[in-house]
Amino acid sequence: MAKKSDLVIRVSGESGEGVISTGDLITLSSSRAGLEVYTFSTFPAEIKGGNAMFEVRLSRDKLFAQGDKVDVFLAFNQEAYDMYIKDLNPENGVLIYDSDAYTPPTVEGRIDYAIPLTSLAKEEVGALITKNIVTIGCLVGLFDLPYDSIKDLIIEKFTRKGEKVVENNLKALDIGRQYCSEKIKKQDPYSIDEGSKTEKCIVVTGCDAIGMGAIVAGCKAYYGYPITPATDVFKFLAKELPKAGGVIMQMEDEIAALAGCVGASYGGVKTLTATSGPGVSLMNEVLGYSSMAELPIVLVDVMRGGPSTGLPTKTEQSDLNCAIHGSHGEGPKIVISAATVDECFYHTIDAFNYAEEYQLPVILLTDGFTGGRKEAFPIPDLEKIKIVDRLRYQNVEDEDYHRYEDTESGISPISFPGDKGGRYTATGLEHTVKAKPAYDPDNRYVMMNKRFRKLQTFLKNVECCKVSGDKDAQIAILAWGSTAGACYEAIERLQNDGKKVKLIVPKILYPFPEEEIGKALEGVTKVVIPELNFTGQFAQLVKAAFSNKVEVVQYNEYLGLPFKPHQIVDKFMEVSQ
Amino acid sequence: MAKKSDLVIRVSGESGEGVISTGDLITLSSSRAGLEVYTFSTFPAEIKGGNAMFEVRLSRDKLFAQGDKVDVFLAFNQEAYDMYIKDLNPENGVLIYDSDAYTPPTVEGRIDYAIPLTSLAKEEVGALITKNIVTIGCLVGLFDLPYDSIKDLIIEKFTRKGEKVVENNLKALDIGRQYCSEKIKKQDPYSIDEGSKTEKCIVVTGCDAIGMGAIVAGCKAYYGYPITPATDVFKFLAKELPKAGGVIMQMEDEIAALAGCVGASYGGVKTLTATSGPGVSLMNEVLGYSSMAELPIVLVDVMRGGPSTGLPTKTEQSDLNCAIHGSHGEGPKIVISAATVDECFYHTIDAFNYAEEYQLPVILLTDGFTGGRKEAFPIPDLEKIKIVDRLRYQNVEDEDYHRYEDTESGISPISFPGDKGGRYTATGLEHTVKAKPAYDPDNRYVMMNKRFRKLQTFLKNVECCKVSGDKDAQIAILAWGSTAGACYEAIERLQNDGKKVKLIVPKILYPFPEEEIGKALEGVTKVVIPELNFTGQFAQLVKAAFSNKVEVVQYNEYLGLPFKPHQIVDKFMEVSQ
Amino acid sequence: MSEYTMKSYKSETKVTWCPGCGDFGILNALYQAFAEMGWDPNNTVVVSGIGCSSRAPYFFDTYGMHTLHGRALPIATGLKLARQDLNVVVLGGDGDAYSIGGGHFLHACRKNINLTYIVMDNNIYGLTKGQASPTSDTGFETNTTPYGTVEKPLNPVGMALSVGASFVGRTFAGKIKEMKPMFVEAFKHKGFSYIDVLSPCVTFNKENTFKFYKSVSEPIGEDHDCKDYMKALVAAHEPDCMKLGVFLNQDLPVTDEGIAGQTKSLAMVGNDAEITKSIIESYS
Amino acid sequence: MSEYTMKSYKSETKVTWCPGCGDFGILNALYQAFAEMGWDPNNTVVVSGIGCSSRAPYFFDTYGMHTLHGRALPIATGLKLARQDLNVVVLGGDGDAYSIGGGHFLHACRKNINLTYIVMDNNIYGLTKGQASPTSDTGFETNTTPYGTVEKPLNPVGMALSVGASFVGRTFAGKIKEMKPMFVEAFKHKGFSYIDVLSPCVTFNKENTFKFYKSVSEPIGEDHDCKDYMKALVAAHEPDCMKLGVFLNQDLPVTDEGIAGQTKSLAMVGNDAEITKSIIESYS
Ligand SMILES: Cc1ncc(C[n+]2csc(CCOP(=O)(O)OP(=O)(O)O)c2C)c(N)n1
Ligand SMILES: Cc1ncc(C[n+]2csc(CCOP(=O)(O)OP(=O)(O)O)c2C)c(N)n1
Ligand code: SF4
Ligand code: SF4
Ligand SMILES: [Mg+2]
Ligand SMILES: [Mg+2]
Repeated sequence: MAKKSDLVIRVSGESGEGVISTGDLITLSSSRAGLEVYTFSTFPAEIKGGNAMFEVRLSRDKLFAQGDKVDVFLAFNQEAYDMYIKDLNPENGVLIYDSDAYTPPTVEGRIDYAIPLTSLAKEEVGALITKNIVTIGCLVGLFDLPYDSIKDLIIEKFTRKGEKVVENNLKALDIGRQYCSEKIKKQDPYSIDEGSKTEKCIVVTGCDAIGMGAIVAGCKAYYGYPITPATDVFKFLAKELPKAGGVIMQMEDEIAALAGCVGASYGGVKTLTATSGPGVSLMNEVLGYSSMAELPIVLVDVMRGGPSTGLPTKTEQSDLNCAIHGSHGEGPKIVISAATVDECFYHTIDAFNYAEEYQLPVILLTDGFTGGRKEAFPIPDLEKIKIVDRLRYQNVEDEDYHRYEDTESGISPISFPGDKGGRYTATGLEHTVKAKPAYDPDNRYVMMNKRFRKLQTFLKNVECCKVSGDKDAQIAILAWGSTAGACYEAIERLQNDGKKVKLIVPKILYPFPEEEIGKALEGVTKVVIPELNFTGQFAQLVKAAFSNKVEVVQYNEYLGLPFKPHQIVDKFMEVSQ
Repeated sequence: MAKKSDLVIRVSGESGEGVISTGDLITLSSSRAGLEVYTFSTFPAEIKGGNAMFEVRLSRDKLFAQGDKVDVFLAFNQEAYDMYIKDLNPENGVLIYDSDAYTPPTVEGRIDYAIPLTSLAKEEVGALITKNIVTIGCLVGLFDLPYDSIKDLIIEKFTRKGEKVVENNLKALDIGRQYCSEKIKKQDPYSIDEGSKTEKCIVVTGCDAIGMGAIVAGCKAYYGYPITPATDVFKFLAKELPKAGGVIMQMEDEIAALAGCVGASYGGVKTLTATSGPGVSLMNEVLGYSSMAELPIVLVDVMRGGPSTGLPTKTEQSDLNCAIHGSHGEGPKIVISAATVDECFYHTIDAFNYAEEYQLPVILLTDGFTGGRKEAFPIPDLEKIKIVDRLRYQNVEDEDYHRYEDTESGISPISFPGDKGGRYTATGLEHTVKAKPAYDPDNRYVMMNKRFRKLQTFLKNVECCKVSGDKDAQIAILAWGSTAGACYEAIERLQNDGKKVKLIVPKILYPFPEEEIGKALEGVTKVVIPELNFTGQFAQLVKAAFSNKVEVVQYNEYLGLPFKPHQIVDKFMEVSQ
Repeated sequence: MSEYTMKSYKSETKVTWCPGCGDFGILNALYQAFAEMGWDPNNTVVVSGIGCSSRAPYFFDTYGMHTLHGRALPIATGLKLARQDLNVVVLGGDGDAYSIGGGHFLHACRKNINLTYIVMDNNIYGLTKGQASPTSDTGFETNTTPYGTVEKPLNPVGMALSVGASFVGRTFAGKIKEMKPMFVEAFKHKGFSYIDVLSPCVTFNKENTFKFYKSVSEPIGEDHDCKDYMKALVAAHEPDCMKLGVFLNQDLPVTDEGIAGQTKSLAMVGNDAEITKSIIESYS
Repeated sequence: MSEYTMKSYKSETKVTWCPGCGDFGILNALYQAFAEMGWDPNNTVVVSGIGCSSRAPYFFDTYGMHTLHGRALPIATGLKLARQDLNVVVLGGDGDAYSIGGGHFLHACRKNINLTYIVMDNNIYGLTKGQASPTSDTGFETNTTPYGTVEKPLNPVGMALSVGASFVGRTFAGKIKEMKPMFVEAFKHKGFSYIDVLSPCVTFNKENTFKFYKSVSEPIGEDHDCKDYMKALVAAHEPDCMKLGVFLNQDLPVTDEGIAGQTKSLAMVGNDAEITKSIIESYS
């Protein structure tokens, strides 16, 4: 049997049984041991008594997606088994179950390992609470998960709980490991090679990465309102932002949250709020003010299934339209996306930079899938990260300040309260260059053009897309946000199969990067656009710009689940016939 | 000099001086006398002391637009003169001014009539307050405005103020008339023919017509929040709806207003709210609930200049995107437009019918221009108007009610509180056919499809566009909402000039009527889309559907002013070269 | 005796709250109170916002609306005004009611809309897994206030009185016997009746427990005169103790009735078509 | 003596209110109060919502924000917390403050945010040409309530006290001499200071005139102790008379200061890059 060292492990059991912390421990220690990691988890929609699921994919090679199938499934109880057994790889799939809890039926071709997890913890270790660590020990014994790194992390994690606890947990690890090496006859092909990655990595969720990016970008004020799945950004910053000298406050609702940001922005302070669909719907009016008054803010939308309250714990990419068009009237804004956890970090910094440079609202779209799962990425080199601050008015008392000066770039130098000679009233009314309300057609013409000119300047200055694959492919896949991951893996497979395919991943969604996408589409006759939504929101923009040049094939899923690489491969095969 | 009987009269003076009521009087009496009328007015943005302007176009022939130029300008004071003299037709334009108030410079080619309006009223009639009626008298004397009809209306209007007032005003009318026939040497070519229209008409603003339409459609609950220029709908219904047995309540904000509507809708009551841009931005979340819970509501957006507070007293067509896409996630809704005052009436009825039939929110877009001006249209024949009510669940206690039954049309029979056996909980969460929350992929798939299927059914059942002009024209103009008026007049002129041109006026904006517009575009190589917005919002939809078949030419104005026919003519000429 | 029992109002949907959650007791008391009122389930609508507590409508076999976070009151207001014949009960949590819904709460009280609002107040956001609510105590540590909440808590009962609610009470999910009669009293009241029910969240709130609530609350007392507005106001704002009981129960003008009354007195005679016709013709 | 005079705060923008509008007097008193405070115009921000009254920021030669209907308070809150060094004054109308902004008002009071909120209360919507506001009297006829407003008016001063504002006052635009000192007192107060100023709309409100306000109001009296919360509460809710004066002026914990204080005590030592680095590395 050929050894297989790209492994997807899923753990599931009662929520609150430590499923998630088990996964977190494996993930961080594996990353530290130089492995690539990619996780996925779901929480019960109901508060308690539901099922929790954690999945981690481990590999020596760069990972872009969750994988197609589960290779190893550890089901703590019958319910977990019933829910997820269908996702286990029919070829060589391994089921591990707690033989103290239940007995699954035997199934032809499936490899089952029965382990008395409960009694090992209770009797051998002497503490039921160590069941999760026993479990990890089993995985080490079975699949060569990095023992030393796990051991170190256990010590690090439990030290503040006292020596006894550390000891117990190390014992649990060893008991699990030993049980499996001794009592279980290994029938599966999986074994994790030693990691090769040498860079030191951080292991965080997408939401954490967004919070981190905000701190790096210089955010000093966060105003928020809890909402699943965006609350994790709030939680991260609640803990960390004060350490970086920033303030954070829970407001009475989402309108107040974004309003608070606009206030801070007027004060010259970089500011963020994160929310999900329902919150974005509520923020539209304030968003328009931010655009009209040219007060930069960053708004993160961790998208979930809509419409309305919809599927609050599931993932979707259906807020793009709302992000671009949600506010009445027409004011410039920038909408960008983050496809991976490291993009959550870097694109948040970009979002702040764009907001500051162009003095407008920037919306960063990510989704529940990316926001909630962990990835490892190399510790960023802060010195290489460019941070942009607003073009400041060089204040001279008695000079006549034109807050909204009609410049070539559309960007007008701004003053902050405290600046002498920079006094002006920010306004949501149409206004003159001196910020006075004005409704006459001539002034209107100038100011609308000035504001939108910023977007032209922006598109000239920024790189909008990542293009990979074959330069001269006739079929391209265009994917934004978390969908890109499955596509990266898919084109790798397709290319390995000798297919010609190009992948276009736009980072900038609005203003629509017509020129760059146009270039990327040169020579392409068909472009497939997979999106986790019903109507093909980005596809419509592509059609408006390019349907006279290339056939646009929409590929929409709206089941609350991320794309899997094989779906993209299948679609490509279908389209290329 | 050839007699010209298509006449645009503009009256301007201090707001509060009766400018608007003067205009109203001329409009209603002219319509009663069988003339076609078309008005336009602007109010000062500041509360008091600003300038008010009223314009009325009178003709024997059907009018579609405001006209290109002002033929007769009556300026009560210097400020009015300064503001508007530029709009006076350089050929044969007539300036009438109150010679007691100021003296304008003489200008080559302009016809000036100096009339001592103030002293005529004060001394001849003996009551300064009658100045407006004196003025009307002058217009009768000069241009043959319908004397009898005006007289009747004065009697009707002032009777409740007592005989003396009636007498005074009739005297004022005659004094003005007499002064002009005797003292003014007529140099202009204008004279209004007798009207030919025989149908009895109502003369109302677009906002009034919306309110009227709602009453006809069976609306029994209006929840509102004041906002310019939509407050006029609220005002109309506040007065009239209780007479028709409906309830009306001012809510604390726009969110509560639409929320109230959703509540009434659950109760089985037809319901409306009207707002403008900022209100729509706030209503997005509730709108999504209406769509998800399938509770019909009608939302009227009387659009004004955006973004943000923008140009509150000016007109624009920039909320289309927000209407279609403003709410997060994806739920079906219908967006329709009203181009004229009579369409405000009829399309409001349609909006209710669509909402009821398809159980979803319907947004009717009109704008400040159409909402605020008066037109005359024949008294509707109520017996010919079809009124639709929701498909009701035929309630049988003990039967298992499936509120969201997955039907072929997508429409599921609904129950109202009070119906036995129809109990269910309306919800914004994804749900089963029995209205229970459910997040599993299979159910999700069924329900998303069911909801959106309603839009397909709708498009099959409805006529979406009016197409006029030449069937085989290569150039088409596509105009929605109030822009259509100028286009109707423009294509008449173009056709008179021997040009081939087609006009497509979509009433249904969303779901995009791809099939019908596609048919209308057959044989067309270029389609010009004039819109009162910056980005070409409808044009983007047309492009997404048709840019592989026809060249889409955007024509955008965003100055807060409606299009004039000559602009459309000019654009056509430019494009056809 | 009413023909209905608790069971008449219980749906088959499984109640998904955590075992031990205070909301269970409230739900049961509501079933009982509905039965005592003898309300026809077909004429009764339970409306809620979003939150753990707001899932309540699914547990009733009546008409119901599970709406949006904070918007239950204006939705219920719109329903009640348009359908005066229905019994409308609004349920929800403290975040729903006092944070995002604070503005609507204020106006429902002021307008004195004829419905009953019962807030399951656990001093925390339950559904989003533990953040501070407007009634959370100063210093309370949550996942978004890891260093302690800074704000002082809102006194919602005091506020309701101040802004014009005509029936105001507070009770406690631990007081199984007291809840039902208070709910019935509220249902019988004409106008806006509002009750804040202290209801422990056993999963996320380790401070405001059954024990805690017991220790900080005491009955308002037999001698309290719930027709006396100023006394109610003072009792509700007493600094050191949370009173339980009915603070106020006054007959005041009810806005939805007033508006419906205006309509009744203005409504023209005739069928819809005739009325419509005469309205239209008045503009010709 | 401050180096500033009224003129230091007056902008060149023409005041566009109707002649006779009560807001003029308030504006003048504000100029004077700013001068007495000696506030540097460069460190002062006047924030407003939307309405006639909300146009005020244009008339100040300070920093200013003319924002959105009802949103002035959360915007000012966000500004103040992020920029503790600034003097932040919020102005607006009764519709802005108590109708669409009611929820924010409640929370600004509760949080006791360190800024001053002055409401120009004309019991009507001025800018939209005359509709009922939450403080309009029952029976008031407007263009959207042609048959008379049904609701009872809100008592905003009572509400502010009930929900936790630490400085609460009411005055009247006719009292030119009383306004300035009260504004100064409010500015000096640490925490949320709120004053409702009765300010006639001469164009649309023919009921609540200067004369009317004079007849229904009376001074709260010399002997009122504005440190006594319960007395303030009772005075504010007295049924038959509108008291003018400072109801409450108490030192209570200020949330924006508290939060800024938490940040100060948690902030790590070092430059931004060092701090950021150590936060990031704690996740590796
Ligand atoms: C507009 C909007 N914002 C935020 C949320 C997320 N959310 C759901 S419930 C809730 C608060 C729950 O607290 P509470 O109302 O006290 O109810 P409980 O769960 O404690 O019963 C929040 C913030 C949402 N659903 N919609
Ligand atoms: C979201 C939104 N809704 C409605 C409006 C329309 N609007 C402007 S000002 C105003 C009310 C004005 O009343 P008030 O706040 O009392 O101020 P006043 O004009 O009386 O000073 C309204 C409803 C708006 N601008 N924005
Ligand atoms: S989380 Fe708290 S409020 Fe929600 S069901 Fe559990 S115990 Fe009740
Ligand atoms: S309308 Fe009223 S509030 Fe507005 S400026 Fe005029 S008088 Fe003042
Ligand atoms: Mg709660
Ligand atoms: Mg007002």
